Amino acid sequence: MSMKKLSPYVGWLLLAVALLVLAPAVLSDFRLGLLAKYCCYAIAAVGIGLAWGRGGMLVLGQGLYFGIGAYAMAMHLKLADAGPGGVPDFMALYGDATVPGWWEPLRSGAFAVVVILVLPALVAGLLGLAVFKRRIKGAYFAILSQALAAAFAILLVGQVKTTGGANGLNNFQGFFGYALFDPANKRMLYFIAAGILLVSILAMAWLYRSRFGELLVAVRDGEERVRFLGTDPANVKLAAYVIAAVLASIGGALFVPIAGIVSPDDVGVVASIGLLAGVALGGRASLLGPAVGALLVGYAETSLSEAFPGSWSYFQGALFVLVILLLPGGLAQLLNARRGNSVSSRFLRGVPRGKQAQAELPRSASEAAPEEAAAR
Amino acid sequence: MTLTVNDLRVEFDGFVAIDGVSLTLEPGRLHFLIGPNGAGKTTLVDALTGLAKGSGEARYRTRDLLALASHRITRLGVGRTFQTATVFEELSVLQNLDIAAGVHRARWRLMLPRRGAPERVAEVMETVGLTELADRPAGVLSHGQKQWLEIGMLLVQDSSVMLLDEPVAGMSAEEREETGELLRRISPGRTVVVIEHDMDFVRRFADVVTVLHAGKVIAEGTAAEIREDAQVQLVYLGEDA
Amino acid sequence: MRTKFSSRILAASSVLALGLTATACGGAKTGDSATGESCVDTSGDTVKIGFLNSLSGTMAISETTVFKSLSMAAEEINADGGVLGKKLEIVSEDGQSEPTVFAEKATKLIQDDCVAAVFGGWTSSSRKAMLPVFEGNDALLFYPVQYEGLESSHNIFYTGATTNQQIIPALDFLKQEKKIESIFLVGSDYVFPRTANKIIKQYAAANGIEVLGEEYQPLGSTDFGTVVDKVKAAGADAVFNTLNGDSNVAFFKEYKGKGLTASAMPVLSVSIAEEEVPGVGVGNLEGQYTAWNYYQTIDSPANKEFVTAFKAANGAKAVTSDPMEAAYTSLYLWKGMVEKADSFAVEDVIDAADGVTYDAPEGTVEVDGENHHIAKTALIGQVNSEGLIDTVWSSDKPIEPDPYLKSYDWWKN
Amino acid sequence: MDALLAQVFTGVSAGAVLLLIALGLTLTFGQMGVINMAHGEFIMAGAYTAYVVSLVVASTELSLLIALPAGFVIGGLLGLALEASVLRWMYARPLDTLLVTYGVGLVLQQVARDVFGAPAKEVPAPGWLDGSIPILGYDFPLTRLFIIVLAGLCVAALLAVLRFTALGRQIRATVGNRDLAETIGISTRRTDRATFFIGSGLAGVAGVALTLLGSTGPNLGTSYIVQAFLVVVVGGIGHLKGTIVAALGIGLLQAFFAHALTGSVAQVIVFLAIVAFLQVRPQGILSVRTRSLA
Repeated sequence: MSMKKLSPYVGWLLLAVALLVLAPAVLSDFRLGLLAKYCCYAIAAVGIGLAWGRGGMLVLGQGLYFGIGAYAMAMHLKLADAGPGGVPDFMALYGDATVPGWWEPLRSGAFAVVVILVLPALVAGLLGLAVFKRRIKGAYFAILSQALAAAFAILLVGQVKTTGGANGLNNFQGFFGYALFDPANKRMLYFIAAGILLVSILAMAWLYRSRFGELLVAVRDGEERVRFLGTDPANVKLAAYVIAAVLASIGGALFVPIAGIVSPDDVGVVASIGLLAGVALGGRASLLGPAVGALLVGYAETSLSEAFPGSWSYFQGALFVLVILLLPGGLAQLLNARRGNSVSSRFLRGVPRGKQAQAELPRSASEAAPEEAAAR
Repeated sequence: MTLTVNDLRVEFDGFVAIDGVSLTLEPGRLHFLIGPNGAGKTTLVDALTGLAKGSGEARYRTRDLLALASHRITRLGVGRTFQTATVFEELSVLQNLDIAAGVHRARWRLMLPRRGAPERVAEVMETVGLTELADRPAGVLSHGQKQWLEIGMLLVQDSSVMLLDEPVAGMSAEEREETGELLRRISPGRTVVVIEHDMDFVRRFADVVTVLHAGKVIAEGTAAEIREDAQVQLVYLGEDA
Repeated sequence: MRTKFSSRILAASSVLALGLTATACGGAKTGDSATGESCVDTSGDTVKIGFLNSLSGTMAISETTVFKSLSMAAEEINADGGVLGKKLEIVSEDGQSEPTVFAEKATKLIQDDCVAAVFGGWTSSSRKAMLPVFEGNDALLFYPVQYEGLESSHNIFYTGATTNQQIIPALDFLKQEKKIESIFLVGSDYVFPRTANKIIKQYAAANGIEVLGEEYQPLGSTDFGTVVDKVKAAGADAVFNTLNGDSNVAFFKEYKGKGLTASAMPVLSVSIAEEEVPGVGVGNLEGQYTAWNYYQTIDSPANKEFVTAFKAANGAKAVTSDPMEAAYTSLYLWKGMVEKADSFAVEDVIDAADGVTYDAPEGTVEVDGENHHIAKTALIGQVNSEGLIDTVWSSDKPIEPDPYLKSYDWWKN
Repeated sequence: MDALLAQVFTGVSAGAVLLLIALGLTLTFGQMGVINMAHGEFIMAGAYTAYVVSLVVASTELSLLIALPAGFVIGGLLGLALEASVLRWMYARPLDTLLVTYGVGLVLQQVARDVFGAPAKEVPAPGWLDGSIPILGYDFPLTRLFIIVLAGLCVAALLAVLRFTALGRQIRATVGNRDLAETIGISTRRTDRATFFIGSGLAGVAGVALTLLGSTGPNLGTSYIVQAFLVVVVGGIGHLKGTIVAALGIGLLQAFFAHALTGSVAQVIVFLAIVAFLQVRPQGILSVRTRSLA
């Protein structure tokens, strides 16, 4: 086996050791809890890596799926706390103390897990089908997905009686029977989050090596060309988008017991773009980049905002500008360059302006064609 | 399998690019499509592969190509290449061909990694002479090699109709010769249609030549017949000379 | 070879997953009781306290000023010898206007910094987010802003007004002084306005006031064309305004633009204080009413001192407002509790809280040991031409806090 | 009938606001392919320009009229700086410009917070915009009317520049076919800069106008940017006419739903309607070039 093939697994093992052995040994309960939270973001980031890095779809609205998972979990936890037939505390406070019908099924933990896994797939599937089959892509797709995240957050805020509104849902006592105040259980949650993160990276490694992974890159670099090879690129993109949505949902679901709260602020436009920061930093198209980047950004945000309150905006802004401008391949690009096997990616390196501008700046065939005809 | 085009018209915002073209494209022959700039050659291929909307009929294996989406046309066995060779530059030659070969694979097998080169892919790499370069990213290939790779992609798909848009443009004389030979080798049993400007090349390899001008077929026949055609001479002299 | 390697990793990770599930069995089950233990260090000659305000994000507009008055109070206390002889050491965290961040930073202040008490929060969502953190860790929070009531926590002291100290007096004022027979409700779409309006509607039903409309706009919305059209068409005697932040600016500009005036259809606002007036524009607000428990114009020695000190620290143009005053007061109240208890321990402080008083700029306030709110005097004010607010009506004496409105028979939650 | 009239007026004036904020984007996004998320912060910069002008110019009657061109210049200069420092390296990666400019926007917001302070600033409206005039029995606020007129003027000015000036011809040529434009001697670099200057300048003008309606604070831009992009997307790319129709359409839709339901639900419905609309007419979205698919 060549060094190049091996290196992702070496990286994975290092990450596994750091997360499962090192971190629990050296971090305080509080810091470990924060790391658990970053792991949740990282799980969503792994999916973004697939959709954005490998698939070229700038998913600006992953907060929508993060939110679906988070709210499904939060609703279940609130109902479980309330006990059989009970009413969650906030409903008594803001509403008429009855549980709405669409909450009821979530009393079952198993059903909640099914919702967390299936609902984002359904939503992403339907949306993706509509969008990709209509060949809506590039900036249009990005803006649409962002608008959906915005709409979702507004919707949540407006439904005070059933979603807690801007307050969101919080004050959870237990997690599937385990008390959340107990530090031992919080550690368990950390291990679950870190474990799922590592497993999802492995799953990604498999996907990247599969024919699907190759096809996805082909779709990213030449969507139309793939069409003429007999494959509808919409289906390929759809699959990647659905997987990314499910991962975001899992991250969101774990986020709830770990952070102890979910609010519309965690799912809106700003939160959605925040998820991208780590992916960009780590390297969107690399295997470990998105996860490691998300962990780094989470850590940086916490420590910078502790050291210099109010300055995080500057740092996040600068991060976006510098990384995307100068290091589009993220930190992974640096590593690759050092090892001398830099992938010459047209996607990242850029192509002559005219070409890409047209590919990304779509005009209808009917408009473009006369110019073509005239130029012939 | 014969591809029959009947009264094909393509219009863009009032500009008529193809104006009632009827053609019969039969297998086993190297069919060349020539004509001055703007004659509608590429548009014709676009219309047959679902890239441009056309009216009329293009019948192939009982289906009307004009009513099908691009990927379905490909799955029916009608493949094309592009004037500017369009390959996946970041993927290797092998991966490029393997993706093209995907047409014949069951969907679920997408989830499995590829192991080595599938037999058909290896065979085609040999045919188009790219075996040595199998693991190189397609982006580093020369212009000619990219064109061969594109033709190879059609071959692994077993396309029975191949529409090639200026495959030898920008090639050296030697590469042209090789490409011509390659086209000869693959034409038996298939319909190969080549858009070309270079008359020497056309003369050397064409079985049938169709001349397009201003969206209409103005002549059809062997290369020699075409050369003698008064209307063709007028068009070419009027445009080029 | 390649497959072998990755399958080994898969095997390893599944073993790992099993191990994880196994470790889980040791943890406490739901229903067991929490055991918060404090790590507050009082052995040195300083004691740490935490300030948790949004210094970035949308709420920074308001919360920065709270941070400033808290800092001023801390400096004064330190200059005066500290609390129980120990100087206050401030740990400040940025809540970033997000409830999730408030929860995280509160945990940090309690568990990592081991502060004796935390002061801050503004929005209902930030308080709700922090509540389980303080209860779970058995720590102390002082929350300085008027809010929607219906809450009391063992671990939180509320030094702003609850509804019966602000909203209900405001309604009394409208009914008794302005003789209104109908009212229109305008608010931002979140918990405080919705809860406030729920109370207002029940009050109105019990007092023969007709509610002619109830409109909510998304937080941060600046499009009030439709809302003001509806207000105007309804023609109520007064408007009760629970809009938050930037929305006030757009609302009042639209209100004035459509020819509505304070004399014909007064607006009573519960979220506009002195510091918000310049942003909305004095011209747009002059003559409109507000309901609070403190105004900069209060004529008392304690307030003169407070205003002078605040201007000295933050410039002559700085104004003081109710939440700032309540925050300032909260630190002194905590000091009073600690000194009464002669201990920094959370339970001792809570036990000593009942009856602690402080001569605040707003007047004398007293802590209610049962519901952890404080008795405050309600003041209705009117915006004057200088952008300050003059008191036009007062409850005359402090109103006992009643967060659950138990003493009002018209109220049913 | 009165209620309907009110909704139409409110919708039109909301549409005019959308048009003002989206106009600059139609140029930079529609014609150059740059997705400038900092456009919102350019709007904010325009609003702060109005604030600063109102401090310097004693007469409130005049300050607005001075602020409008000043806002244009400030917005334009910010746009130029952004183009020259960052975007010019990124034309090949239009999708990435979204994140870069988002970062720039974050920084600008925090700068505004540090320079002007977090609390909102008041920009006094001139006396001649006080009050309202009755139109068909509906009291139309003069500020709203002013914004509708201003939006109209901006559209007219932009059209005039594109149609009748040398610069406009260069912009159109560059947009139409960059390579061809270069070969006939147009400096596409200069044209890019000019386009960006005008597009960003329009954001500045929008910012000045918005001080008449809302508050002037660091978050001013964020509340408008998503809507602005939606207008451009719905309007179809690079189509001025489409943008106008889209802005008015969305404004009216929002007004009708806000009247019938609540503001929050109206926003959600409008978002969903836009997604649905693009299903039916993704025009300008289908892009295929035939010779090469790169």
